[in-house]
Amino acid sequence: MQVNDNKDFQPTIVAFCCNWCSYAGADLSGTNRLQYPANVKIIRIPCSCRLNPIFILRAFQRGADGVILCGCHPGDCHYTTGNYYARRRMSLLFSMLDYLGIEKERTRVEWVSAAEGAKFAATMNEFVDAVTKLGRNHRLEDLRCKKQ
Amino acid sequence: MQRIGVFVCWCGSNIAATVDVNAVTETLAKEPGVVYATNYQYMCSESGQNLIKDAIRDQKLTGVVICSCSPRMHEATFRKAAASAGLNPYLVEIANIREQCSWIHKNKEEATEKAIILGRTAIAKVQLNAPLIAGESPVVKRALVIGGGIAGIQTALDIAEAGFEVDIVEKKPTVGGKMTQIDKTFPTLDCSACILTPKMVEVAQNDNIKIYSYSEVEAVKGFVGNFTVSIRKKARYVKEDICTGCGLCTEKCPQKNVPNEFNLGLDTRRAIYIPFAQAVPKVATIDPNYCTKLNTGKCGVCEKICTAGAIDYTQKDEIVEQQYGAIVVATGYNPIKLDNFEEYAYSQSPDVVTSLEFERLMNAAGPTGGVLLRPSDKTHPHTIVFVQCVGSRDVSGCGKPYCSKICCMYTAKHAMLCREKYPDTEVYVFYIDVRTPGKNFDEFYRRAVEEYNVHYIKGMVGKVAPSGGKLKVQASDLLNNEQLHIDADMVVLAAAIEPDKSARPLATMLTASMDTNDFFTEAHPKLRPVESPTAGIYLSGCCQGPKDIPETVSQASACAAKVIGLLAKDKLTCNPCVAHSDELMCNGCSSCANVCPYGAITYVEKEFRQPDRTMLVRRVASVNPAVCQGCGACTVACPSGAMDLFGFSNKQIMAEVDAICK
Amino acid sequence: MKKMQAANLNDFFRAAAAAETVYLPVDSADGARFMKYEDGVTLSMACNTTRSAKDFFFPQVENLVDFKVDGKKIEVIDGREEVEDFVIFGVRACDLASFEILDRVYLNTPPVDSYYKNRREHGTVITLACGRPQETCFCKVFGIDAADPAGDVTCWMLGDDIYFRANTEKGEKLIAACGSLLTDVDEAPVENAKTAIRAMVDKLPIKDLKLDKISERHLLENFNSSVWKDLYESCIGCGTCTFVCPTCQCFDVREFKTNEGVKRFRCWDSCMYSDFTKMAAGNNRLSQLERFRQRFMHKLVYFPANNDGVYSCVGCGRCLKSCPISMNIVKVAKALGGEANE
Amino acid sequence: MQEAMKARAKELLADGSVNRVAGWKIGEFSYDITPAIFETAEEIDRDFVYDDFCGANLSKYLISQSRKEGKILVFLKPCDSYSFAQLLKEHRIIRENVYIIGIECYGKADINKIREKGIDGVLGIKESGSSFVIDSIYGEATVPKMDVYAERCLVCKSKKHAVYDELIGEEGDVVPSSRFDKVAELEAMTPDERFEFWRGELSRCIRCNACRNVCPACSCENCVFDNPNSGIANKAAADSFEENMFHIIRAFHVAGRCTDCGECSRVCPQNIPLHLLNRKFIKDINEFYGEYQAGENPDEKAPLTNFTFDDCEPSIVYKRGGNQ
Repeated sequence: MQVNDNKDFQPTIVAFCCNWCSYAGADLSGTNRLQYPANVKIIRIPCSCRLNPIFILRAFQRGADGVILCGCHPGDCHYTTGNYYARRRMSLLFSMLDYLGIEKERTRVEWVSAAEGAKFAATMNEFVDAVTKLGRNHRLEDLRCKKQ
Repeated sequence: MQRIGVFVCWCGSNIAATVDVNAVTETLAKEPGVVYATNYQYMCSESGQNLIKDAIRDQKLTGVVICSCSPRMHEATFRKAAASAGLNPYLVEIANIREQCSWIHKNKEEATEKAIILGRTAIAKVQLNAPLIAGESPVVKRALVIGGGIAGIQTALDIAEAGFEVDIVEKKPTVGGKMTQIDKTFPTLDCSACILTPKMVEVAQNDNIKIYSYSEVEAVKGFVGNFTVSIRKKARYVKEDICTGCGLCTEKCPQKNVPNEFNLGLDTRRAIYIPFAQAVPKVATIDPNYCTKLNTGKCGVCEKICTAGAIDYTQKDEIVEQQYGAIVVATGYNPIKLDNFEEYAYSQSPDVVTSLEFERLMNAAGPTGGVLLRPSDKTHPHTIVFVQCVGSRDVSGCGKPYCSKICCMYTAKHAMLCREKYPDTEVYVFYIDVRTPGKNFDEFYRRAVEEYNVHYIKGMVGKVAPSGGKLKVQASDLLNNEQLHIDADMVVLAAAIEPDKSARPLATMLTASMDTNDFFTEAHPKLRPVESPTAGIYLSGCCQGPKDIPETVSQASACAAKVIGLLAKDKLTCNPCVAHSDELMCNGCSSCANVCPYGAITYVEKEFRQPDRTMLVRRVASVNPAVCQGCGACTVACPSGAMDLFGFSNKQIMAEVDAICK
Repeated sequence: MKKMQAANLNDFFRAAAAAETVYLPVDSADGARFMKYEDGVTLSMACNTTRSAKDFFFPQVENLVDFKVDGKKIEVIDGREEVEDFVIFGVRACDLASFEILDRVYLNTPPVDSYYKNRREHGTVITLACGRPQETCFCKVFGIDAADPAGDVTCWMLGDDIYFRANTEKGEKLIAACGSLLTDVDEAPVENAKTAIRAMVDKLPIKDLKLDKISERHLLENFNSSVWKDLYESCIGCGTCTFVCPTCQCFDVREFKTNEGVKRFRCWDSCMYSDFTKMAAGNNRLSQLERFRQRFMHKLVYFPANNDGVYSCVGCGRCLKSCPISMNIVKVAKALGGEANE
Repeated sequence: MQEAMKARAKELLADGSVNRVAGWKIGEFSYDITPAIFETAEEIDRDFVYDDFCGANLSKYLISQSRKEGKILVFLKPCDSYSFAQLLKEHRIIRENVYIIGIECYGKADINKIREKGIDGVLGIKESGSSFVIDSIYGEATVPKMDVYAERCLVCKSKKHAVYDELIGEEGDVVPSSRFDKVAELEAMTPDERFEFWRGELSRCIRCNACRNVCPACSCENCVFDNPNSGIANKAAADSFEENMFHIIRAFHVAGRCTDCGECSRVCPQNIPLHLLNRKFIKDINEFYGEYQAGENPDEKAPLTNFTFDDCEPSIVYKRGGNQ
């Protein structure tokens, strides 16, 4: 596994958060002034089951170095079952990406409730660290999208 | 051409202290499509909102981006403002630069850069926003209450009082539920029947209420405001409208040895029966499992003696279909089966009883006429041991992990009543904790200990062994750290309560969610405790979690208030951010319907003009926007990309991704 | 005519590669394919490459122009790749013929395609006479001589020796650059070889494919023939035949949104695709039958009608080998010619 | 076998039970067999063939054929019948309009494997016991059948039909298969090795769409990769990313629906082992959620439209060993 030695590397991280739990959890970590790196940008989706694998690949294509999905804890989905589908889809997708030799640490799913502001911040800190260590995403990049 | 306005909020210093709002405004002003950008101290204030409204009118904006606090905070506010200025409210997007930017970053440069990216992302999205118009669907002004216990009765009465029609479906021959079996109620010790039966009568007499007793819900179709429910009226072999409830048949029926479920099998009834004197409707029912006539064709005693001519052995189950605007689940609870708790010898000795059985043994209308006698030898017990938490708070897997909530109080009640009626009785209560968090509850418990000298012992009963007419109880006293051996005459087990078995299949029919213990889940545990996440389904009583009577009644009334609120509307406004299927792309493969938690997707055979101008009939998906809640599960299940979600379309999300990764 | 020992082939490539990039057929998982010469790369002995040689002049994807967007400003940048001189070694007679067909489309008739022209001018083609024709080869049907292809340089591999003949100035230059490896020889062995190759070609099973009933003269008859209905049904509408075809020349112009603007590029298109030449008003060929017919009518009727009778097929046989359902131009031609499949 | 099939087809045509027959049509060189629709007994007598080269899966043709006037007879090999059953489950085929004759299959030959053996210029192939006798421009050769059977046949998963109306030949059983061995082998590599492997394979893709268009699971009216509104439409892989994107998303879209018929790899003109992507999903589904064979059970929910409360978490991917 390649390890990044560029200390100035700032990864781009896309976080997909479900509207009901994780987006609220992210808000809570803001309300509690819990810090996490500015590399993380959140996209609000209604439910974790709205996340199409295409969006993840799209993010990598456009220059993301890591993509994380946050949703309600299994059993707590606002739509009752959405996160169960998301869980299966992501398990299979991540396994496939790993199979293709794409660093598995670049993708992640974490269940964050609306009350878990601290968990949200901690998760983001960890994830940014992990992706920073990996360095820039080269295996799923689209050279046409890279800054020249 | 897009004309987008960008409004950056300072939120006093909440945003402005960490984000350079001027830099954000200037940078975003240069974005393609942006024609107007400004910032203001408090965008959500009236003057802030006016700023937005004026810009919408003056600049002829086609989209608005507000860089401010979380959309969870003020999205509705800003949408309303836009709408009042004539812009479709769904053409407003919020960039969350407070909770997700200024509040989590300290470095101003970093936070400003991020705010710009978040703003740009919102601009990218808003360019693809479509004006959405919330649809409307009519409301059928009639409610269905499933379960006719105190929860269902209270909900039905409250709804009926407000002038709406309500149907109660009760699977037993009478309404009333568990409360009819209870003797006295804590902490006031008033007679359960005395407070319940008037309500049962009220239900029967209310013109707005129709009772389907001895009936069950068979199928549920439709959605909030417009459910179609099939109700199976089970054949009771007695014409309900003719039977006068005189009870003659229930005395003359030769089949005498039917276990009486009302007394939990502690005595018997006839094959034709009225569960108890105050039953509503007061109509006889023939138990088809025991009736000689139905099983062998011989007998017919009841028919002969019935002067009203109400008996009809040929009756069949009947299916009634009815429309409802709202459905209330009030399916209640049952004590758990005690098969997993052999150590208490429940199946070995008739003198080991559950608390509910004990209620019947204490009840004047019970099998012993209210005199406390041991079931085995009908003698008066002198030593009674109560065991708490039998199957409650049990994480071993044998019982239930939750607290059944009512046991502490009814055990105190039982203990107290024993001591009051029979002061020569020694009463022991073994407990893990005594939980009394209710009005006058702790006082009640203290009275049991202090005034009535009930022996409360913290500790568990290890074993109950029947021996020579006695029950040898081995227990530990944790506070005194000693082993106790008590020769008891009776042991009363506070069995955990669990949701009725009919709840799980019902939840499937209703597409309502349940937790792992089969309690219905509420839409929000704190803020929407009487609604199911599925729109139009409401929760009343113990189907949602263990409750005592006052709590059940207050929840039932709260539930009624919610139902009344729904039925008071003529039309429902639907969430316009719902899924929609592009029929030309759709394959009709059913993947979407298979993941839809609401049953919002149906299939239609439709004729299409093919590219080669021939016509072809194809099966395609169609989303009912009134049912769809907009989760988006279908959009990903759909391989052809025919399914998309308004407000969170594939293109919008991809535009956001692009903007972030730029 | 010059000669070199086959054993020295590597030295020849190395010498040529010193001046410009050299491509040659190399064995790989997908059969032979053109690869850049590097140390250790060896020439494939396969009859031909899986993909055609047209990629060198008409690549699958070619950048046309970039639009750089900065705020509300748009800058237009020529996105064309600067092509350097290169050599393709081992082009067979059929593929060489395909270059002539592509030239007719992109060079010889205005407007000249400057992207194609640029690549064509920088390329030097070394052809290789066929040694082991396959059952799928039918170049002879189109008057192509597998034994003596032209190109800038022509090569023959005869046992341990390779013979070189420069045909053009470009070719002369290349041969001169590798002069030390080559010796002057007489043409007789090559003439013998040619005769042998031609004899071999004469034994091929579909060398006698009849095309006389398929022509501009029979246009309506061909177009309205009932055979299309029978043949098209098995077609799955993929682009395999078009993409392996050395003469298929259709492309689509597409745009890709980059992080900085828009990249406009062209890429191969297939007339078998349902969205081929789709316009605002829709498609001009609506059914797979029409699309299927178009491909073969174009190759065998329309193209020759507009190009002095030259068919837009060179008989390389790639589509015969790669069609997922084994439907191909030979089966179509036979059906149209009234000759049933044996 | 072939004669029995022809006779039965003609019988069903004659008595009006069906008005068309989907089968295989003889080619130029005995290996280049084309799926075809036969309408008359004469056509069947002249062109119908069933032999070791009839690898093409006919089930996908039924999507359009079953919507036409009249009933069609189709011959389905065991593996084809799974594709058919899966299409049926997805409401893509009108069952009433199809008469299925299940036919036995002991493996189909792969012409590329014959060519890989150095046998080229193939003119004709004849069966001789357990071998093929190959007549070519460059002489005659004999090869054992097993040596040139397609990979998918060597790891055949079932000789039993998922659906049929009648059978010709014997019905077999679901058989143990080693089809996941290669996937496991790849899983055991390091991520770098896997990346190199797949880059080498997928970089050859020419986006001819043969895999997609032949795939019975890829039955979309309009593929997302052709739909300009999908945001991911493309005609050519202009960048290595797009090669990955196309194949990952295609595999994902057929995950839980792919019956592993192997047509994708059979038709790939670039010899990309595309089945290894689909098999990875099948293997994962089996390991994560229990054995599942698409097309086998019409009432079973597909793994991606199903769940259990205690499904594994996506983090299982980090925990799995053998690849650090």
